[in-house]
Amino acid sequence: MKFAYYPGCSLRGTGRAYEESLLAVFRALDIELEELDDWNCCGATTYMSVDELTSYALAGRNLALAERKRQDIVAPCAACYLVLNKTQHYMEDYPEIKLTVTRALAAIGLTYDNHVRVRHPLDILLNDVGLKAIAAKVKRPLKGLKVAPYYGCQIVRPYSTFDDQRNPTSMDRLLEACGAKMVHYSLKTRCCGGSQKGTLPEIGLDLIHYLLSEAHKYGAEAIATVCPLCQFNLESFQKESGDRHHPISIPVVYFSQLLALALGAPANKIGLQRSLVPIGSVLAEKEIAYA
Amino acid sequence: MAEKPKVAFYWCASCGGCEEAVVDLAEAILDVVAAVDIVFWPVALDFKRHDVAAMPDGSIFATFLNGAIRTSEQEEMAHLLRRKSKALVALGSCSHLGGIPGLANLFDREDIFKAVYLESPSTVNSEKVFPVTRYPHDGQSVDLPGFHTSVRALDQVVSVDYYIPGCPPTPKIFHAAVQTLLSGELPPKGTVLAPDHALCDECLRKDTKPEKLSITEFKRPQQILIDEQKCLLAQGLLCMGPATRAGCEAPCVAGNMPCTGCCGPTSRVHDQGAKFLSSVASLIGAKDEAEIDRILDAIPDPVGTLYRYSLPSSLLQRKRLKETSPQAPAVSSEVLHAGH
Amino acid sequence: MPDLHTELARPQAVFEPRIVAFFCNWCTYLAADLAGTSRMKYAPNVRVVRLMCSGRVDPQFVLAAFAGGADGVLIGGCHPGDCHYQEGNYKTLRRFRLLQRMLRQMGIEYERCRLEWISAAEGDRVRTVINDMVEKVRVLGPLDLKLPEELVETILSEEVAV
Amino acid sequence: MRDLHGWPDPGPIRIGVYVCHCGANIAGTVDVRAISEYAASLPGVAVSRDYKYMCSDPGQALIKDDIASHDLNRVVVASCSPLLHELTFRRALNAAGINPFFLQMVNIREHVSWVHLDKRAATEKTQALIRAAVRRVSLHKPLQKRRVPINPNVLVVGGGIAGIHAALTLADAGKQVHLVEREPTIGGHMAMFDKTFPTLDCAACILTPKMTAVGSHPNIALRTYSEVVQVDGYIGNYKVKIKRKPRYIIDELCLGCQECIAACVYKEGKAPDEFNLGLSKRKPVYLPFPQAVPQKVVIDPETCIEFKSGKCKKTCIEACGERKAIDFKQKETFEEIEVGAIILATGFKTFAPVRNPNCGYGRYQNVYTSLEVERLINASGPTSGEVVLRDGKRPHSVGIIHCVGSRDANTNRWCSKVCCMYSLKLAHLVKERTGAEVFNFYIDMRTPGKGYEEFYDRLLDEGVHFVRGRVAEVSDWAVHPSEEGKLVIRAEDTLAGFVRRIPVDMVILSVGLEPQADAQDVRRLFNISCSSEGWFLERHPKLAPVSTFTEGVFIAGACQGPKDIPESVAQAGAAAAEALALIDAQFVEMEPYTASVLEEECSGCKSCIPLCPYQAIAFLEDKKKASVNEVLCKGCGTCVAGCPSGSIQQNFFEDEEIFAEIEGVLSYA
Repeated sequence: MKFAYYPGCSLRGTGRAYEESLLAVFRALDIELEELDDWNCCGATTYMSVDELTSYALAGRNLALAERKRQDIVAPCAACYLVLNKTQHYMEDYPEIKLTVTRALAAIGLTYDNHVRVRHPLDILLNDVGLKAIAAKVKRPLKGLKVAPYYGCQIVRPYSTFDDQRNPTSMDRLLEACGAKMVHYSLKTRCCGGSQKGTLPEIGLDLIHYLLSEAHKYGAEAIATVCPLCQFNLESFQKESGDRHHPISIPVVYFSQLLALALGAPANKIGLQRSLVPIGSVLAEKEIAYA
Repeated sequence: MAEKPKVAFYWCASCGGCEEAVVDLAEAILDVVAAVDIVFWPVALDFKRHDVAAMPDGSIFATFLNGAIRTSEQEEMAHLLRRKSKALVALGSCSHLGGIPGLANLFDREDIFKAVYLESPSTVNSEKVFPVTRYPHDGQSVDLPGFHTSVRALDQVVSVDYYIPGCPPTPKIFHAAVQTLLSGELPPKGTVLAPDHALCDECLRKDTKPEKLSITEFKRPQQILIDEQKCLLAQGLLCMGPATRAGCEAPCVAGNMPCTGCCGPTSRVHDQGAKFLSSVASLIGAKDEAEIDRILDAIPDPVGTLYRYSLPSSLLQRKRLKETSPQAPAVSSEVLHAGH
Repeated sequence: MPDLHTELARPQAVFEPRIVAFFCNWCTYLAADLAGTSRMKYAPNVRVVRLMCSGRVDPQFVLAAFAGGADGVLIGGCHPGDCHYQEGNYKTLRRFRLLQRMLRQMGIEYERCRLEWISAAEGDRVRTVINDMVEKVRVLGPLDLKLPEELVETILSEEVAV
Repeated sequence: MRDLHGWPDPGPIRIGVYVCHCGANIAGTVDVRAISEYAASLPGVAVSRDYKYMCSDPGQALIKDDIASHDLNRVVVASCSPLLHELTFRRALNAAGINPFFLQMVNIREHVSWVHLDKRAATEKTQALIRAAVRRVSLHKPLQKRRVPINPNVLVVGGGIAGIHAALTLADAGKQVHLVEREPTIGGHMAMFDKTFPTLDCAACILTPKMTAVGSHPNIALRTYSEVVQVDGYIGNYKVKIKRKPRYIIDELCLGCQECIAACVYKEGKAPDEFNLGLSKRKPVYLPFPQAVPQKVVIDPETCIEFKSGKCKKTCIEACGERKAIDFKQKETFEEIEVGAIILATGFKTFAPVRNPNCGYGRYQNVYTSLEVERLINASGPTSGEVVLRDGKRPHSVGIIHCVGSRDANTNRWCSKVCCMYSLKLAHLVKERTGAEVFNFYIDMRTPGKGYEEFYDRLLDEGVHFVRGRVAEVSDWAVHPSEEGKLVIRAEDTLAGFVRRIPVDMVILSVGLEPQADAQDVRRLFNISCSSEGWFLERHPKLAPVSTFTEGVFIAGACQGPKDIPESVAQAGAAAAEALALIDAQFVEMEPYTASVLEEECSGCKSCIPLCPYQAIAFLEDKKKASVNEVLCKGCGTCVAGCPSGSIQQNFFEDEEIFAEIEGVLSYA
């Protein structure tokens, strides 16, 4: 298995731990990733809200680069994943968008013919690798660690390519295969606040609090995320939302950190040492070695 | 003694086998020769075109013309002989259907010239000389036969009274046809002088064909050891017998080779190839496209197989000419606005 | 790159393809009726010949249509497994696959001859398929089969050596 | 050749062409006058007219008069689809003394005027179609329909209320009816209901007598726990193979005393009770419900110890004693019957709400489907009619969510038609039994029907709450302390204009109706069509609602689309009447579109023989020729297209007729 790896900006910034742990997981499962040479911004957030067409052209360039290499793209960041997917759909559905993007690409000597599949790591792990193969490689079972899976909005909506839109379960199944116990709560696709924390801080903090308190209420010892922004919101603003409502402290990690841990990666190689809410004590309590 | 009926033989685009077939009548030819007066037969007797031109119109009882029509000379001779003859008989597959030369209709004229005068390994033509219809020489001009775009069967050039099928017609077919013509009880114009049912009827292997044939693999004669008793189609060979007019008594099958369809279709069929295609494809033992395609891959040249003798007289007559392909197509507004 | 909008603005005589359709009585013909009763609008380029089953489509009919001036031929039958006569459509499929190969050799593009499974309930599919086929054939342009007779004179007059 | 007695030699072709306006339906888009003038110019056309409604009596009279006065021998009618009026015009020809098959119809409504906007293009297309028909009809030969006798017995498939009603109607009319039901008892969904809307009469009270009548009717052969596995033949003469699944009870010997159930080694139920939708348990030997018909128990081999280990004490056999009605060795059996007509009343299934995860079904235990609540309310149900939560407590507040699996782009787009009314019924019953606050969340209230709107009014008076808005989700996420421990229904109240969160104890999902899971298999079995949603397709939505495109096969009840009880019964009656009309005619006329081998010309190559799915082509060993059995031939024409020497022809679809049509449609102005 070999894919073109598209890290995007977050995985080289706040989401560094996501990259570190994901690469460790893929290495452990013999999936080859080759970073897309000369990739550019995926076109998410600012571009998408200000000038959609430019955003499609930016995403189109990344797709074209992958198509030239005849590789499918792995896009771990939920925002990248959505924009790349959306661009493909829009190019199919709206001829004039296709025309604009094609023209823009032609200007830099690229073409795109919709042959690239944009894949999410969850999709690859579940459908290409399979639960059995993963379970077989688990070195450190998660011993019933109670995890609240949190999917956020972008990886299953509006395009549900590999999981149910309203009740996704791919992360649940992966982490269960590693021995974790999933906490069922009803907010696993509800809004994390997105960038509200910056614009309407009270609303952002409320939304963050709802998620934390529901996960906590059902006994979660950690929250697993798939998106750098979700992870950031849920981890960084625990104190602020706690001040506004009531304090809750719960480690918020990437699903890939838990997977990497189970597959034997040391905690300090997969970014756990940088967590704002450390998971160490929880792991110690479960007697899960993490060095 | 009453005057013997005058007959003529002529040879257009063909291999000459049909005239050979006339000779193959063996001693029976003596009866024929005794009964008729041959007035024109370039291959055997020294008559010239102007001899024919000098004859009164309609003075020849029957002209047996073999070969398809490719050149202007052949066309001219076909018109001339038509005018001079009471009955014009198309003799053999080429004249009847277009024949083997008719397969040239799979190519454009320019490609044929290029292949023959430039690209064939045995050709040296550094000056790139191509055939022409008029050649000026020493202040004079020589007219030469022109090469038509396509090969045509005789009846696509002039009206034909009767057809004697086969490549070549077997002596039996030819003899019976001549007897019919000489008998004075002439069949309706346009009749093919052979039975109007398919060859299986007279095939010796008919009884060995299973009632429920299902073909999962097509084979070519060189690929297998052919059972000498069993129906060839049942062995996966593309035997055209079911789609081919009878009369020849299946000598090819007797020689352990499949029928290739030289006698053409029955009177009820417009397109021999299409009919055989329909019949044989129906018998393919598969229901999904990929499997059907896999089975069909064993037929590398469908047109050459289905229309070996009948391409010019088939419904499409020839491969679509390159020149007729469209210039830049007009873009309709609907295409660009699709999806809204 | 030509500007799309000026391209569109220029009036052009649009080529209207001629398409003959053979629809089976039980599925595709009914679907076309349903498209009618549902007042769906589609291109007027297709003319339907009704047969009881797509299995009745003799390849001769397809060739006759092309030879007679059709730019495209559409065959409509019941979905695999749904044939009103159990298996007629499978025979159609087998013939069609071989016919396509033959047509290809004769210089007739795949898009000009189409086999579609359309059930009695799929009026909308009749519209989509017809519109799609009309547009595809429009892009291909006229089939313009010239019969050998039509071509004889034009060529001979030109060939004089110099 | 078929005997075509009485049809005179048509002589020179004289065609009449009739262009119908169909009011403005055709004339609005096609220039009918121009078409009529064009037709007059075609060779062989003796008279050409356009008229407002060709199918009307005066329209038909026009044709008949012209046939007499203009000596016509061929007729072309350009109007609607031949599937609608070909018969009408053939009758007109027949009445005027010419062979009805000298008619060709041109479909210029469904295929032209209704689907095209551009009048010029539509008119041009019509011209070509007319030309094709004129050329074709000139070649038509006189044909005669075949008369085939009809078997007077009828098969009814499905023993729900529709099947029951159809079977009784036919049986009362003296017909022998075979009723096949795949469950161990008849009764269908209706048997599961407690009350019926809007009258609130008890479902069992009105259904049970009919079920008993079926069980005891001398003209009804009831086969439960049985399925149709094969259908051959054609209208009037179907051969049907029925599989009888083993119930491990010898029907004839079982009295229905149920002693075996009491004696079973299991003292408590073991497997989920199907009839109670798993809300209770039943033993391996059981009677589906007390009023089951037939009153014969059934043994479930999946849970019976004897089947598992072979080491059961078999107390059931002891209890049965002398009757010896239990037979563990019973095998499935097959039986073939012959019938003339078939009525399909195979019903529906309810939408599985796990497909809509927002509703919380399967995640929250107090989310129920409406059908489950029907069982809870039913006095013979798992809770003896007590509406209680899983923990046995009575709910204080109940939310009923409408349109679950209906009117939803994500699942089913259609309106299931019965849910508004049954939701009102359940709201009433739940409130009556529990005194709970009941909230209905609806998109639109749809209550057309006798007494239905009045029932809605009554509920409004009873103080049931109605929130107009689609429910976004059901969750246990408590934002306010008042919501703790409750199910919170979140919906936009579109009348009030804000989003409501309503905490309740119990949620009832008003699940929609869907085609049966095996509807596609069943329709293939009976050679009929389904709509794109999967409902059985009727021949005409208005004029032939219980007929199908396969003659002799009728449909009734919810297999054709969502229906309530009165509608299902009405349809069942209609289907029975159609079947009676068919049978009582004693003979059926078959289209003469059969194929025949030209015996002289056939070479005996046998290519056609494998092409016929009906084994209608035989190889005559003596003559070494193929021959089509006209009775078995269904007229598809596949062998005709496949005959390599052109030696098979099909009536009304002869090669030359079709070539003429092709040439005609390709004529362009």
